[in-house]
Amino acid sequence: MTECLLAATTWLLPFAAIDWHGLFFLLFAAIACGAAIMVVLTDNVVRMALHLVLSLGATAGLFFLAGSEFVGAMQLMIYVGGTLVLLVFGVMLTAQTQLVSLRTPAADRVLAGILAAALFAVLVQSAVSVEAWRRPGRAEVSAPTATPLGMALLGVRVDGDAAGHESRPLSGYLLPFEIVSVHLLVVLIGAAYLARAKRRRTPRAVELVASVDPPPPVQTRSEAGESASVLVGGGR
Amino acid sequence: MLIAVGTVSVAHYLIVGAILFTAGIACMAVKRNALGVLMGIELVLNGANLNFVAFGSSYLAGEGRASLGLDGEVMALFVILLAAAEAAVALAITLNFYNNHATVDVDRADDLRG
Amino acid sequence: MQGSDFVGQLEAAVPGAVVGQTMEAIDPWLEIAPEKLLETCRWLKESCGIKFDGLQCITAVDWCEPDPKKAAKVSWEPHTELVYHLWSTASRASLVLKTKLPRWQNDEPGQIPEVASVTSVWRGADWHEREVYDLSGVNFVGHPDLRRILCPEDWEGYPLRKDYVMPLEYHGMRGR
Amino acid sequence: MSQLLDDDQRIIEFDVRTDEMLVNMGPQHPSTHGVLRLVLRTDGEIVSEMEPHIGYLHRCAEKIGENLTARQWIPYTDRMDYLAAMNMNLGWSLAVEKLLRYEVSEKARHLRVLIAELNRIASHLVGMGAYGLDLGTFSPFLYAFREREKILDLFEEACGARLTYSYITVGGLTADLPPGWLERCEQFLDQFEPVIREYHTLLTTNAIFVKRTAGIGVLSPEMAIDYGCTGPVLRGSGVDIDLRRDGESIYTAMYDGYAFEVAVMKDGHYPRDHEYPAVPTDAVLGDCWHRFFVRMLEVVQSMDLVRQAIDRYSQCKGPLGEPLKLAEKLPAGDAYLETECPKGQMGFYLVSEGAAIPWRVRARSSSFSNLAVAPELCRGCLIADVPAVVGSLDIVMGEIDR
Amino acid sequence: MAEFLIETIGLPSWLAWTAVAAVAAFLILNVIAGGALVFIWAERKIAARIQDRLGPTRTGGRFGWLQSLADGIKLLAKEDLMPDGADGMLFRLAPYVSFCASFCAFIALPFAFDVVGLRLNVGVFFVVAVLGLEVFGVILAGYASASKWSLFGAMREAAQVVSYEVPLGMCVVVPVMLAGSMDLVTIAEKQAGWLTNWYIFHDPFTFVIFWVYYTCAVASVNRAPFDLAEAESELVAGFHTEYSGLRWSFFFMAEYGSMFLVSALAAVLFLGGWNGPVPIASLLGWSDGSSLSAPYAVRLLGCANLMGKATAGVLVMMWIRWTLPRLRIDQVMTTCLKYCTPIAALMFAGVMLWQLFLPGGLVPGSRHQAAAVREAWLEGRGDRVPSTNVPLGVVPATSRQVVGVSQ
Repeated sequence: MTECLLAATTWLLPFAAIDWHGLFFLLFAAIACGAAIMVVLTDNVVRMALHLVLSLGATAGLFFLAGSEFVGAMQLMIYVGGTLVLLVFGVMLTAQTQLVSLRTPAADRVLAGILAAALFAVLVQSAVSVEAWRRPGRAEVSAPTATPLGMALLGVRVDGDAAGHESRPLSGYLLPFEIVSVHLLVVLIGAAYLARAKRRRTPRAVELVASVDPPPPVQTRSEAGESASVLVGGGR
Repeated sequence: MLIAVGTVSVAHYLIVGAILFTAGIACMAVKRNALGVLMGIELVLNGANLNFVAFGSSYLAGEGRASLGLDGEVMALFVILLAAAEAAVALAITLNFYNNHATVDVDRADDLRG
Repeated sequence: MQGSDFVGQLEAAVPGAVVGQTMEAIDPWLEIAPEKLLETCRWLKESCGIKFDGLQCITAVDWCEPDPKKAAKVSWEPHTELVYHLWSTASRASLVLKTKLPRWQNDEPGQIPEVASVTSVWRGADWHEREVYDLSGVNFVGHPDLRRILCPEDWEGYPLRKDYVMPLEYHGMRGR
Repeated sequence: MSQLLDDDQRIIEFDVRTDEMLVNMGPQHPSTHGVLRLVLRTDGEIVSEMEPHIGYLHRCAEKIGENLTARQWIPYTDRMDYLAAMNMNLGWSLAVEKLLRYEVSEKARHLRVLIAELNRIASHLVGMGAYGLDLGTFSPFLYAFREREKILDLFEEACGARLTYSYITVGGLTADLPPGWLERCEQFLDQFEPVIREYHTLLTTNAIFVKRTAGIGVLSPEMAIDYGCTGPVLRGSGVDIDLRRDGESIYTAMYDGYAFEVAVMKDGHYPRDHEYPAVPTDAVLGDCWHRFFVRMLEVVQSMDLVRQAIDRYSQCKGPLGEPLKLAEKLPAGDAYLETECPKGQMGFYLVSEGAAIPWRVRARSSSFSNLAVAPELCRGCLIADVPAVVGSLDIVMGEIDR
Repeated sequence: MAEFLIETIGLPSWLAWTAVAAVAAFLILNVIAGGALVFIWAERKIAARIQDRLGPTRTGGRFGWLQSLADGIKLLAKEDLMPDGADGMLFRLAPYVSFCASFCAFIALPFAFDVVGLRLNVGVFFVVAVLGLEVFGVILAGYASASKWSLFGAMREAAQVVSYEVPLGMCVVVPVMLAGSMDLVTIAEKQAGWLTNWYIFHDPFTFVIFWVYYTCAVASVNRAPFDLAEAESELVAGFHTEYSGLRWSFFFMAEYGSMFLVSALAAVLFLGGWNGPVPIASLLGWSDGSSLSAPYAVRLLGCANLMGKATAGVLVMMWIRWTLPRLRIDQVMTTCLKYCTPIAALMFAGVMLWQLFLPGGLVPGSRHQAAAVREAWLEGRGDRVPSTNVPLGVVPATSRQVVGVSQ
């Protein structure tokens, strides 16, 4: 029974093994490029933001495919989760109805198109020219782990063999790591300064009350007695 | 556990990087909305990132070819970090500009004052 | 301080204010001249011996008998009466002031009578006066924001007047 | 170039211009109590100005009052503050009796106190539950209603209705209590005693509740008196006024011989505050927390009053006495009387020309003035504070719009 | 399982792997869908119990357990309307973005030793990153519904989730530091053994960090006292005011999915993942739970452990929701910036110092030699990832690669 099942499947699906890596690469590349082009084409700034999110998400997928998982996760978290949320906030704050879709005159668009096409041709020609880059990658490679990257950032290169030659010890990235963290701190403080609360909230009612003196001494029942018309003869 | 890297080679990554790069440039050139320009910058940076990772990837490194090794990944890491910082500052400037001129139209930002 | 002393003090402070007084009613009240009303209220709240700092209620009573047969037997002639109930939180004393206003300003229907607004004396009077304006048609001069409060903004007529006729339809809804 | 110059010239302030949004909350809003529309002018989260629009529930009960005799108008007073219908009936009956100079029998007087105070407990329970709902927690609402149902069962046995009773009427009450009612009422009070103490843990001492209400919507005593606020809103700001003790003689005569303390904070202390949770540190006198706490204390105060009323009522011998005829002729003249209802002082004013049908009927609603102060309290607060402030005023739209 | 398909049935290997992937995806989807169904019913029952009433009893059998099915059918039957001012594409896309974000974080979650969608080396980092994407769904929904109220809700929620990601990130780093690797499977493995091996009892700092993590998790999932986005008392229903029917149910599913995910993450990071309080597997003599030849019963026990802990976390969230009132937006922000972040930072420093001076942790003999990892790498062994599920590439040759377990 298994033989006929095997025959059926091979008859139905001729190729023996799918190159998964290639398939997923094409999928993510298609999404990334398609969304990037859509970003250029759409006028509605909110749609642009959405397409940008899709494009960067697909790029994160490409990073995973290329074996650098840490960079892929970092891209998802910092770039898409942080920077683009910031961008969308910016879009929300400024996207009043009349600003949502600003159209550029047709002349500039044509000019930009020509410029882009020329640039693209140059880049592709240079990408394809080097023969070494065209050969497919190594057949078997061990699954990636983040430890060498983590160690490298601490200044200890544990992936010596990857560099191929032992003569020159590889330098860790501790110094740039510290510089970037200080740099981010500076940017954080700068952004906080730019966005500081511009307008004091109108003084809360609490402060208003504090300035008012306590209530007048109210006589207790014994002196005041029930309320009665002041015009009645017995008024106090 | 071994991973066979099929027919995908560095060139494919470079082409995708190129597409992203040119889309970014075109976006910067075409858009009148300041935020559109910012998005163009993000695309350009991502194009560059893709190339870094492609060269640094142990999967795609053919025998005997000088691969960037870990440098590519770390470089991509720093680009992502600094792009976040850059976006924050760029947005702060754009919003302040919007606040003063009630518009983010790049063509209207012609006087240097304020 | 006898009731009459109080009225004496009031007259000394605001001459010509007290037009009439009724002591033996269940709630004795003073009748105040409309033009002296604001001055009296300010005196009552600020400088009078018993500080009337609480305005309980402002009511408009429409004295008018629509059908002619009963109108003949009635002892009063048609007018609108504003009743102010005041209260002193310190000494628990209450006071009722009444002012008589013509039903329509110099008697042409449609022109509502006018009186000074006491919102400057008691902030609470703001909504009470808007309700009296809305339902009984009395224009309070000096009111910060005199609009209808209970009926819709574009409602015509003053429902609590005796001679008020319910409109046939309002925005397509059948009245009667 | 519209540079936003702050009053301090040196610092050129600029702000991301978010234009003032006109946002309206209601009239179908889940948090406002009934059909109330609040128009908020907000700048981002901060409410710069709030304006309530009322009148959605306006039935012009006063115009109808000019075509009905005094006793026929009782059901209309039920529909004003439908959460405390008994107190409304009592207010109108006393006003008419004041005009008629009519004295009800001793037994009827005590029964009226008993029923009115029970209704006050029910009304405050709804106030507590609805306030929890405003601040986002759903459970206290159901606990409050569980206890309120028991009170409504007692009312149903007494007068057959659960919400709009028309039980207290001009000249006494429509019917005497069924046998065994007093024992059931006492059982309810005995089991309710520990429960109401437990309810303090639900909201009063809840850290987030305190954070949301302490120091919010502070009402100074002068502003309260000036705006004519009454009841728990006034007592929450420290003004010691309670008509059951300071009201007109005809009303305070009902409470003659009843020992009770007014639930107000006098020089830093509430009556018997050793039994209740302490006032949180950042609660300012006159804020939402104090208004809520005064209502919780009044529930306990009313329970004592009901117990005393039960003893006095059971000691009275003789019949309850019949209420006045349906079309009782009213003497010429006018009368105004305010009574202490759960939401505040509810005043009824009637003018009569000597006929059975009054010439003019006027109802002065407590929530009407309490709501008038809301725009003052909400200026400068956050959007999330608006339901907290409006909820603390415990308003009922039926009473405001009449 | 793939080998089984390849040898016995002789399917072409790629078809076998697609089948395996399909089964895995189906299982994970059911975990969420099934979880959502159970949690809908559980939420109603718990709310009822807290409010001293019965909750659904009549729908299906005695305890009303079909109630969630009834809700589902109602949602399906309801008409999916869209406000006319809405931006069509974004309006339709928002719920799916939100759902995909919370769904695809489940890939890296280990239910038992080898029962994991994809054993990512950067597992924790990946899950936290993907959780951050959920905010896009909300922003798009808020913006696309074109109504003032939903925009308010969306902005509030976005600000809250983005600001709570900071303390959440810090809390998540502590177990990573203890285990020496970001791989969720390694973290859970290192907590095997008795209850005392769990990271929550590792030292006082991690105990506090667990509670800070749980608060930030509740906030970043928009539940209970922090649910500003759909604060019904102020804004009518926050960002999903305009949604109804199936689209609304996707938002609902996303919320329950991420609630379950966040509690499961807490279980894996702090409460020993699939290791029960008592190491039954090793006590009963079955081979060490973490080796591959263990019978499936051990894996089943592992799954039960993790699901139990995660469900406990979700039930606590529901319990909190029905007892506490809602915080104001500025109070939520102050708790985040003034309380959660500083405490998380302090505890982070505390755990670092603790690692230096007491690497063995409170209970001597537990195996947390983070430093060991460094030596392993330096000697060239490296912590080869001992797992058989090949993430993406397919080994064309029939050679099987024997797995070396590095412990």
